Amino acid sequence: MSSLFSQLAVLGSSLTLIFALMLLWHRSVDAYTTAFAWQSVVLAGIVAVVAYFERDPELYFVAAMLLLLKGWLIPRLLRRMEGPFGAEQELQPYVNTATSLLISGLLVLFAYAVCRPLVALSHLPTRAGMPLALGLIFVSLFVIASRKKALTQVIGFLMLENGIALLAVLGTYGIPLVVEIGVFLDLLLGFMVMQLFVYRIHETFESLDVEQLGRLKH
Amino acid sequence: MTLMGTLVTGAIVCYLAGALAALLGNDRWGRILGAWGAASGAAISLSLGMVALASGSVFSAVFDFPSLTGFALRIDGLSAPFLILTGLVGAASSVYGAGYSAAYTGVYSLRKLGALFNLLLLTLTLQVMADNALTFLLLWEAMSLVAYLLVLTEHREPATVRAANWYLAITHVGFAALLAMFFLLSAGDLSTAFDTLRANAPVPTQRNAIFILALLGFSAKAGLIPLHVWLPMAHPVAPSHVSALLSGVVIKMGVYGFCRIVLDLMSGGPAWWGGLALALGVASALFGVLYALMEHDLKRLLAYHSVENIGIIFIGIGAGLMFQSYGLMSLAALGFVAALYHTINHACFKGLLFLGAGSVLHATHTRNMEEMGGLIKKMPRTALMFLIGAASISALPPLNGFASEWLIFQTLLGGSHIPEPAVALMIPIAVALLALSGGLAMACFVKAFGITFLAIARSPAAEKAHEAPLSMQAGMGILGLACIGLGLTPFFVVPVLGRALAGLDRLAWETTVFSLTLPLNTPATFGSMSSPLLAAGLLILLGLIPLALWVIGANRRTRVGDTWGCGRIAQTPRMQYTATAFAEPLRRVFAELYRPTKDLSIDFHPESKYFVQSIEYQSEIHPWFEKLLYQPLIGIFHRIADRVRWIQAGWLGLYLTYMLVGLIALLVLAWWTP
Amino acid sequence: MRLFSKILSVGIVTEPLDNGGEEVELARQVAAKTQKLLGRAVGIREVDAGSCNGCEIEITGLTSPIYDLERFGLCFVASPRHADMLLVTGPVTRNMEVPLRKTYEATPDPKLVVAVGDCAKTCGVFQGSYAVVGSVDAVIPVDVFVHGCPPEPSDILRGILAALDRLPPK
Amino acid sequence: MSAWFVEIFQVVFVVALAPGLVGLIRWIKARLQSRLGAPPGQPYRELGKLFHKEAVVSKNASWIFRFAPYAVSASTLAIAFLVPVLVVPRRLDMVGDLFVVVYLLLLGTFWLALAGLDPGSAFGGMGSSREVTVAALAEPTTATAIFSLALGAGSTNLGAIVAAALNDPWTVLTPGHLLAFAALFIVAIAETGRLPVDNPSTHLELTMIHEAMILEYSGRYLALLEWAAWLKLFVFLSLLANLFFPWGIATTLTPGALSWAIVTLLVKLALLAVVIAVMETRVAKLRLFRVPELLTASFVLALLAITSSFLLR
Repeated sequence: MSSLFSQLAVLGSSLTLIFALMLLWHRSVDAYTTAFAWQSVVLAGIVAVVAYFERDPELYFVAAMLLLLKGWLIPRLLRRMEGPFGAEQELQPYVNTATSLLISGLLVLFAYAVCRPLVALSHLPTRAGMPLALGLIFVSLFVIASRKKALTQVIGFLMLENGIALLAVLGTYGIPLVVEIGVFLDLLLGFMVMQLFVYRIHETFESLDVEQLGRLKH
Repeated sequence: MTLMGTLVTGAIVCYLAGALAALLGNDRWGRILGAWGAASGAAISLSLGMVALASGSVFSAVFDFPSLTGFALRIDGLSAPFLILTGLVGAASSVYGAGYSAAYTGVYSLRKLGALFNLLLLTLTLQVMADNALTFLLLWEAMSLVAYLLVLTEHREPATVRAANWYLAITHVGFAALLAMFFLLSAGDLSTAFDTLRANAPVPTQRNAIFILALLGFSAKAGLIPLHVWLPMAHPVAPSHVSALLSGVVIKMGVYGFCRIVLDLMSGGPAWWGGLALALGVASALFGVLYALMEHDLKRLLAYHSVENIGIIFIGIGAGLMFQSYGLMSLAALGFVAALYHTINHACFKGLLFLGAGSVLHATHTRNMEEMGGLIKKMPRTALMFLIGAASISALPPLNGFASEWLIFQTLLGGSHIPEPAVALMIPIAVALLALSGGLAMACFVKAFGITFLAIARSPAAEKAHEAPLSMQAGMGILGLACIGLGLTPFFVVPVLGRALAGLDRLAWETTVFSLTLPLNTPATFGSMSSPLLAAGLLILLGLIPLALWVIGANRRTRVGDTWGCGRIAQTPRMQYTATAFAEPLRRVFAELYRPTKDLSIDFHPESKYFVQSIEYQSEIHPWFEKLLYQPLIGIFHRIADRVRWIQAGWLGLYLTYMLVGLIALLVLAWWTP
Repeated sequence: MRLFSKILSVGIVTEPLDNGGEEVELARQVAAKTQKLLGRAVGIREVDAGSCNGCEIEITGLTSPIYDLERFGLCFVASPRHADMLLVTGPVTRNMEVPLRKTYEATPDPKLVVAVGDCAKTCGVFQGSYAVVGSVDAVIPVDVFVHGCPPEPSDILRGILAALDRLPPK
Repeated sequence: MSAWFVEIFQVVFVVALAPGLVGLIRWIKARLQSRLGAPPGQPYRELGKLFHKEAVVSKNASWIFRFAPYAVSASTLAIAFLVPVLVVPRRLDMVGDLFVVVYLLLLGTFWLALAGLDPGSAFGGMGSSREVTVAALAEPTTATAIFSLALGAGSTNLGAIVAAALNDPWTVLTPGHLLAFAALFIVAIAETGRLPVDNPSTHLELTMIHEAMILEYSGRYLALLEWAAWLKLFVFLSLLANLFFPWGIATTLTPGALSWAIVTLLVKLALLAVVIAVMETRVAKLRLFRVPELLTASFVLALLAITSSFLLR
């Protein structure tokens, strides 16, 4: 019973991580959006699994919120944002694809090493997924650091948020519902602000390449 | 006198007689007698090693003549494998050298070559017997100097001189490290017997210093990254039978020394020792093969592969040290056995490949692969031998390279038993990089064999190539047979090598008895492999397939036609894939590691830029980390040299004054210290 | 997903082949042994000996779902070494004479040659040009001619099958 | 005695069915392209035809060119002997483990690449160069995936790995297992020259990998090479099927268990054939220089597989 629980939790965490890795492999923002949407769906699934095994009805609500907001609404907004900018492609990232993949693999290894004492202390059946969640956070940060297009960075940020949520769910079975709702609102607001920024960047530079921001100095 | 004593004396006599004959004889007889001396000496070295392994007895002798005071020799289990590989490669390359060096007649001194060749074999044979620091260091220096002079054989080529100088510089950096190491180890008394040193363990901080110095000194000789730079320079310019000895045996002395000091005298250490050796080994394996891939000078390519294989050997040793520090003794034994096995194997196939490359050089007078091609039709036996060597070094079953690499893989798989997870997680990365270097080595040898021997000749020289003389074929044949034999008998070789290690008295092995059954079961019960059965199976299948074709009545007619080229009129060698083109995909894939320089210049027509007159494209690969590491060092030396130039005045009186001052200072020092 | 629903809704569109008009002409009798050997697996190498590419466009149609030559066990191959049949189009130009011969030589025996289009037989409008050597059978032996300028894909298919004696009954 | 008979039977079974599997994949692909397509038995007819045609050999080629088809098919057949297809435990397990299988594959690649260079054709050289590149870059993934499998089973012996998976059927669902499967699947695609790494039905020399090397071969040589390539695909797929989803494989030599093993194997292979056909319909061939990226991705998957197996051990 609890072994199935932990298997499912680890499986889900691995899947979320793989969706993050897809960001490094693909080049079109459309594929990024799809990856993010699926990642959020899996995340919602993990939350639902935790809710089922821990008999915590509040978490069902969180799962539904996740599904609605991140699995459907934000991807929809993202796709709509793509419209005015045309098909943006991440053609020349700072770090090339193969190296990025290797670096993220090493980041996950690092996450395992860092999490070692944490996992050893914990007794939760979900503990084995925690290194993967931390790895997801690292990989998302790496995406933000190594990619040039503003939209990629936005998605990287959203995945980072997913990673934090995953860590919270796996490590503490979720934070109180009020806080969770607050985070969701924050997220939505943050997304709006970023959307605004992306529009402004595009207006100013006719491109979403954040390298252009360097020109603001002059 | 015991059997081993007789053999030792016999070997020394043979080598000295060979050297003398080479010095005194004329070009023809000196060459042949010198080769005989070397070959018979090497055969005795080989049997010495075998006797030592078979009987398990220890030979030891201390010389007390006034001129040889403190000179001590001893043969034990660890010396034996190295004696065997010295004898094997030595015998093959001396037979080969008899024919090969004929080409030097009247161009370079054959006497010097023959005498030095004998001396090199002598120092190598004695090196592994050295039983105190003084003997070890003296022989070490003698071996380095003789090897230096041998590299200098073609001394009128500027590249040779440059390469020899690099070799001399790095080998002396290593020597300095070894000197310091032995001073620390023997607390100042260099003539202390190794047995005493084994008994007196130094304090831990000193041990660490000793380890670092030993690693530095021995890796300079072995050609481990980053001290490998001399290897691809010096090995290609030496005469080919000397290259075989340099790559096959001389660099193995680094491995021997490292094992002797770290395994035997200090009997292992903390885990980071093994980790460091492992990391350096992995780096050497990968970078060695990567640079080999980009190389189109056949002998340089082989030299870079020596860097790779030394890396693989150090992976085995490093993993063994790590396991030892965690108390996983049978895994540690497996690692050391695998490393020793690979050491012998590498000596055989690399010797063979260098001899093969020598035959090609002998026939075409070029080392540039882009000017070869089609040689398999002109020199079929050399091609077959080179093919055996290429398949062995690419670790293809059922040849010897595969047997030892398989063992190293199995050792590394045991890494999951290491209780420290952070360390254990490093092992899979080593496995992956080792596998990568294995795959790349295969790619590299498809290139080396395919471009050199297959298709159409790319230059008139290659068209006029001829088969090597019989003595050279015999030399290659010995090593070719050794490659096959060592590949088919791991079930025999592994226990024997295990016994060699069991001779090290302070290493407490749990399992040194390896099963003697036909399949090779590794002690940690990880996997099993049986190369004789595998070879038999492959041979049977090779016979069955034509039989099956005959049974189903397949059409056996063969018509010879042109190569298909989309109906073009004629084929020229320029239409073939070149070595550069062959390696191009990998160059692109690893562009971040190679960092090639690009230089593109286009000459436009003065009237319009749409008419191009000529396009020149140049792309070179310089090992950037060498630049990073060595450039500043060289700069510092230059600056120091500039500073102290005022000491030199070219006036004899001044130099005598320096000496006087130095003497007085020494005397004062001696007077002050009680 | 959209792709697969489309595939499902389209279904199989391959049209059955009937025994059509008089476009196919047997130039010589193919040995029964060859026909038996090549019967149901033929590799085809297309050689454009100098055509206007009209025939090529029709030949391209053979691989389409409508005509689908693979159902007869035919396929185009990348090298004459793998081929059993040469599909030659156009009048043979001077530049293509040697390559055509070389292709024929490079093809292992037994082999068939199907010449496609009027030009292959008569040189068409290029007849008498200084650049043209002649019809295909002036250079290599031809087994079947397929008439038409250009011939329909189904005629080409019938021509190929006629060489193999596998024409569908009338 | 009967154990040896089963060993032989297994190889005959594999060799006999290998062309059928390729025919099946081609047939499914044809159906997905709205075509009738050749019947699944077509590859057998092709082989029959090729065996009875003469062989044309380039005048520049040496014995390497003529020997390579035999070497390649012998090494592939040897793999067919080593891989557990129908039964575990096996008599031949001691002859070679998973590493031996991998290096036998490399042996085949080595000979094929040499044969590609031998006639001196530019196409052959191109094919060899690309083939060895892909083979070399697939090595780290393979080794790492083997490592993770060996961790679970405590052995690199194929029989032991399958037996371990049989004993504990739920390990199949562990992420380590699934990730290793994904990694090895990518390697299998790269090694057997399927889309998106190599297009098995291409006729454009510049995009070829495997096909470019055998462009010079004809007659019986070509038949042997084609058969060996199909055999490689069959063995790879049954290896994947049995290592990761060993359900149904016989553990005793009773006729009932054996026939059940055959049925389950055929079902598993048919499923994999459908997966491959659907995937080949869906994806386009990758640019040659994106292939290393794909292989890097597979390596990262294998690395993650190891880390999670370490953790769950």
